[in-house]
Amino acid sequence: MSIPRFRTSINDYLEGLPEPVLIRLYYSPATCLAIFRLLPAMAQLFIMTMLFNDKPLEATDLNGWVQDGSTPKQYEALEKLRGMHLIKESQGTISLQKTFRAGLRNALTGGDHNNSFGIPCNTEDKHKVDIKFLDEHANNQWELILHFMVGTDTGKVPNNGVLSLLRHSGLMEGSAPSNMLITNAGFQFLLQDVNAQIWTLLLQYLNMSEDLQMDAVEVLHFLFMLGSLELGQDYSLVALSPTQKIMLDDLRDYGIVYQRKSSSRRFYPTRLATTLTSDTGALLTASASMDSAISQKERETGFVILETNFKVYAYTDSPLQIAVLNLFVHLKSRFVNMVAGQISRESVRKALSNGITADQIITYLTVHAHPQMRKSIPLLPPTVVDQIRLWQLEMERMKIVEGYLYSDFSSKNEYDVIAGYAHDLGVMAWEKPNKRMFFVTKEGNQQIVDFVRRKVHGGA
Amino acid sequence: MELRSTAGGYIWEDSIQRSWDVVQEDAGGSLAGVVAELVQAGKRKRLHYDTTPLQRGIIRHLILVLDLSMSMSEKDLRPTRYQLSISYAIQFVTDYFEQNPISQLGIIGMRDGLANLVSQLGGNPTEHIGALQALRKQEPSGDPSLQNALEMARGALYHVPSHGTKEVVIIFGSLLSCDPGDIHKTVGTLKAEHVRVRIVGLAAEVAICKEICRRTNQGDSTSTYGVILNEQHFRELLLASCTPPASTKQKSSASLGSDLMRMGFPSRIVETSPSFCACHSRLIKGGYICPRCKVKVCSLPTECPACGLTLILSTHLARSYHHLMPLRNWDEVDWNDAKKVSSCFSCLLPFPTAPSSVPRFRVSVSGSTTNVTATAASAIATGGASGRFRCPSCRQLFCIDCDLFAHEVMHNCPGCEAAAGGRKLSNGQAATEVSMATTNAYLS
Amino acid sequence: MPRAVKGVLVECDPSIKALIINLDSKNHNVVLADLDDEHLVIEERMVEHVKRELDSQLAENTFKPAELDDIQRK
Amino acid sequence: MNAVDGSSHVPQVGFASELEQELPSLLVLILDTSPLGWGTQSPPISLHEAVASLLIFINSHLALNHSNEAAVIASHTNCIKYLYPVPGEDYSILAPKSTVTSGTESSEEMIPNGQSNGDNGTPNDASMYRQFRVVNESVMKQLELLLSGTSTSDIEHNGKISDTTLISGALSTSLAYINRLVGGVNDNGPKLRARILVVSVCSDLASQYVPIMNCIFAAQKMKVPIDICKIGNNTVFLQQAADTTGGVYMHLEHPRGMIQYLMTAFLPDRALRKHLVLPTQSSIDFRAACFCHKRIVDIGYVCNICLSIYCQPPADGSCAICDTIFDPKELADLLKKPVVVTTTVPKTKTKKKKKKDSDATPNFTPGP
Repeated sequence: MSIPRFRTSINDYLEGLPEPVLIRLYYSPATCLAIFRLLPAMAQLFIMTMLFNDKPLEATDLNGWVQDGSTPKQYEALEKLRGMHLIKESQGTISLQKTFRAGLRNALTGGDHNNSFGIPCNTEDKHKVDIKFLDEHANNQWELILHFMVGTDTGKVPNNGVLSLLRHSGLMEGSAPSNMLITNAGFQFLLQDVNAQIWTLLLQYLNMSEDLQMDAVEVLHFLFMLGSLELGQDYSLVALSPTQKIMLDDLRDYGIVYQRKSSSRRFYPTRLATTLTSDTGALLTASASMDSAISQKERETGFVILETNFKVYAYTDSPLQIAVLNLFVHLKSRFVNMVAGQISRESVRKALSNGITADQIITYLTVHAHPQMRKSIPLLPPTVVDQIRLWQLEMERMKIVEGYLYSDFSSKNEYDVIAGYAHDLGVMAWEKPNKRMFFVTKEGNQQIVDFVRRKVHGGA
Repeated sequence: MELRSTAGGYIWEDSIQRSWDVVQEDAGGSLAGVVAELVQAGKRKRLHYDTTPLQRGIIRHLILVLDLSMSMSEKDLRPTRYQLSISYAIQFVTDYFEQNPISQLGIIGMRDGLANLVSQLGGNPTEHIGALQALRKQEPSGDPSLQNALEMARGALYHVPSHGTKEVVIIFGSLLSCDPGDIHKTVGTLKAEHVRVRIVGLAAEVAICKEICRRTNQGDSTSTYGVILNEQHFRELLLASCTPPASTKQKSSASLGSDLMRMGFPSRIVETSPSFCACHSRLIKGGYICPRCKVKVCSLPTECPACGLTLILSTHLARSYHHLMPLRNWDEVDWNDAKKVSSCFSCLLPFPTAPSSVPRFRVSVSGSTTNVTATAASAIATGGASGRFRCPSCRQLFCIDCDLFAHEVMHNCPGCEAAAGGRKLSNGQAATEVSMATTNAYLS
Repeated sequence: MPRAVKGVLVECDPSIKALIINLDSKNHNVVLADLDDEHLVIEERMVEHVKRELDSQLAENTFKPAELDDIQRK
Repeated sequence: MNAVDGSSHVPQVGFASELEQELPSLLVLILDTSPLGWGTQSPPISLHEAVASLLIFINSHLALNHSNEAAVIASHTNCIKYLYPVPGEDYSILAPKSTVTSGTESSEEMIPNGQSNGDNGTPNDASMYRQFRVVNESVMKQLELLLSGTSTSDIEHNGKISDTTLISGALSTSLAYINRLVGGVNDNGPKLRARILVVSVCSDLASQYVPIMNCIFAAQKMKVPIDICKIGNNTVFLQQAADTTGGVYMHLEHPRGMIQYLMTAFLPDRALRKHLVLPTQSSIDFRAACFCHKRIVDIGYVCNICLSIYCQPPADGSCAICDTIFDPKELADLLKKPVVVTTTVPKTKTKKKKKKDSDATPNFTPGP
């Protein structure tokens, strides 16, 4: 789950950046590498083909290389590359953006002298910390934030930086720590796994950094660098820019890096940092994230019993868990160690309208099922699962696609050519050949318009 | 079934052995080591291959007979005997053709006292699997008739040339057979025609089954008739029939069993426009051309639909070579020799480190189905399994998974292949000669 | 020369479509093109309005056992 | 407010994400390091140049996905050697600078952990991604050990330089490695997709036919494609390997441009290959050669015991390889031809001898 979501968000962010900013980003090989990893496989391949080829690539060669049925993928890949300003196109040839090309080459061959992969400290740390300590540190810091969000009384309040970030990102509302309340977006945030949560926060951080006059390029460089560091190694602050040093303070609050004290000349990335650009080896898997974020003990066992009559019994006293359950369960009674409630159409609809999907609910119930439930196969009563899905379907009575309706074609031939092109691009949303009308998505419209111009005007 | 215990009396006369008495904790008070060794012993059990390079009937003709009678609706196997048997039969077909690419298979079902042809004797696994899938939708009914099924199988195998083996494998879930005549006569004719019958019983041992197997396999009924203990055992018994049988009638002078087969090695063609294949009348691009009658077929191995020539690729022949040159079994290594090497030669898996002082107790499983506890008590020895296995020719150490993989899937010893001496050592001498000759031929 | 019209394609079942047509019948400012039984193109700025209206209309037509339950208890 | 709208959950038209592509892949690179292949035959690319290209290729493979893995095995003339990973070393956790944890035999070979800003231009720590650095350093280091550890006696065989390279051993080992990493260990289905790339400079070795075939079938069963990057002469065995397992066989016409070949043809993984038009082999010779005269035959006679192939039924009625005596009646059937008066071949000849001079034996081979 985490990766697609994170990809979309970070990709969207990157694509929204203007070209000069992007090109500045590409000066760092570490960033080039991280961005490269975010691309779809086909786009990666195109880049690799062009990377060590001095001549620009003929666009027609590319067409011959991709299987006929896979043109949409090719289109998607090229579109992505264009969006990130990674390729330059001229007269039917495609070449790689120079800075990026040099950056990625350096990343692969190790010919980089920008120290973009971090400088390890070469002196021994007197207060050396081990990986276990780092994991604990990361966990504690992150937990503190989550606990604060659901209002668990831990006696500690996160730093102001964290608070303003939470407020800024719309996860919580309220002006002072005492009256801050979690929002719907916040609840959705809680349902994500840790990696996705971190990226959600970091993206918000990026947005906020612009307001704070911080250079987005510097911030991104630092984030991507963090992703390429080694766990357990200490790194020197020497190569960091002033902006990045400021960032370090904030990241320390999130538990992404560890610094013994703010004046220390070295920092340790935690597992939260080193797994930023990866999808495996994360501290906590997506499924177990919630449990372990709250308590190590509960990670092993589930606590939710779901009956065929839609009744839910949850053996927990954790406010966070109860709050999460409350998202989609109509809770009725609470005991010392247990809450009971009922899944109803209204409760599920409420959750769905908050943007939580039926699958999320089902996954949550599956993951947290009480050991007693695990004896039965299938784990969850099918009636309930089906019904939750049906409720979601019921909510989705229509699908909408933004785009353009094409009509009034002068001839069957003209229609066929243009509709065929739209098909090849994979942007066709609806068509009716006998009425000579079709509908294309917003994203594909520009291509179609260009094509029509070329065809109609070029031909005429 | 062996009913005698080691003490000489019947098993039920022995004093009770409790499984929990023999399981020992290791030095740390944990059972993990013992459990791990049990798992390993289980894996190891399947490894006792006969590695003498026997002459084997590589060209096989086998009829699989399925019991489709009422007794198959029993639910002692999950989901039912019927469904499970079909699942395993499908697996059998896949494995059979994987191991015997130039062999033939047919399927017969027994229901309502009759024998029904499920699929014709043929070399195309997809056809058989399709026929078996179609069976899934039917229900078992009536009584089985062994005689009818055997007669039908005999008829199907009647025209088989003498160089091929004739085999029947029966999955039998009932305890009775509803026969129209004297089954002993049928067994007699089967024996005369060198048809070998193997039976997998799902319920209990039946005298007539034992008799059939004994008489058609030169008096050997222990390795050919088995009654299953559980699902896993069922699978093992059935899949054991995938290995080609050793030819037994070989040494009888100018034997009937061996001769030359005429075979075609077709060339592959690449076409720009599709054309019809002779075997399925489908429009396809490319295919293979029969060298004798120039007809196009779409897949190999097959028999040319026009002239009847067996068409194969040289790679198909190569697929059967490992039966002729089996890989030697590897020896278990005890702790005394084990310390020098710390990881598996081929997959780099770190070996368990030697126990510091107290040798761990070891549970070994011998024989196929002996219960673990009986042997465990006697096997508490000082040696102990070190998780290492040594190839006797190259002296390299391997882990259990590589052992299994090398013997069951790959049929190569990575260590021997990685030594300049090569293959000669790892397999029998006779086999080497074959391999040399073969390879020389391919290189010329 | 083909003509392109900006809009939002709505895919829905005929009943929902009927509701949308009904909405349109008041001011004729919603539907741009009625494509077939399950497809419509509507004005982009009216999308939210249509959704809101549909939601309320659908809510009216739903049987609510949960509420019933609560009422009975009271 | 979005209640009636399902489009947020539905993938956008034409932009359907394919999750299956997310499965990381394992690349096992088999490098033929035979001195004869690289040295005497003098291909237009040196081993070091090739290794440099290959390292970049491995880095690119690792760059595609964070979880991609790689292994490198050298197929040498007298042994095979893992260049990466090296047994007994733990790459997952950074070894502390001074303390070497592993007490194994290989500990003295421990890589000096990137601190060597070294003679062969090992890049310094900050300039290279950790995963790349670990692999590259290991490969360079181990390769050097391997080459420096090879003495003349190792590569000489009967006075001339051996042309052996243990491809079959390297293939067997890599399959065992793949078997461990892909299967067995994790029960939740495969977590990796594996493939093998062989960089080969030597020609086929007759003695390895059977083991290589066994490897091919094992790979086919495990759905592991074997790609072949061939420098120098073509090899039939490896062609068949690529064809049977669905891999790419490519003979480098301009080995100096190796990196481009690697990046274009060998980098895409299985999921992506579906969408690409990759180089195919137009013709592979599947026909068999008979054992008796080494003729290429399209209709042959096969011994049903040892599967040896003859272009015509052996004259003495027995198999030259396994000594099986064939059924005379059946033989006669096969031999039904217009009868030509022949002198019977004396049956006293020993099998071995007969095999050797069978070419010379004046059987009833019709003259031209």
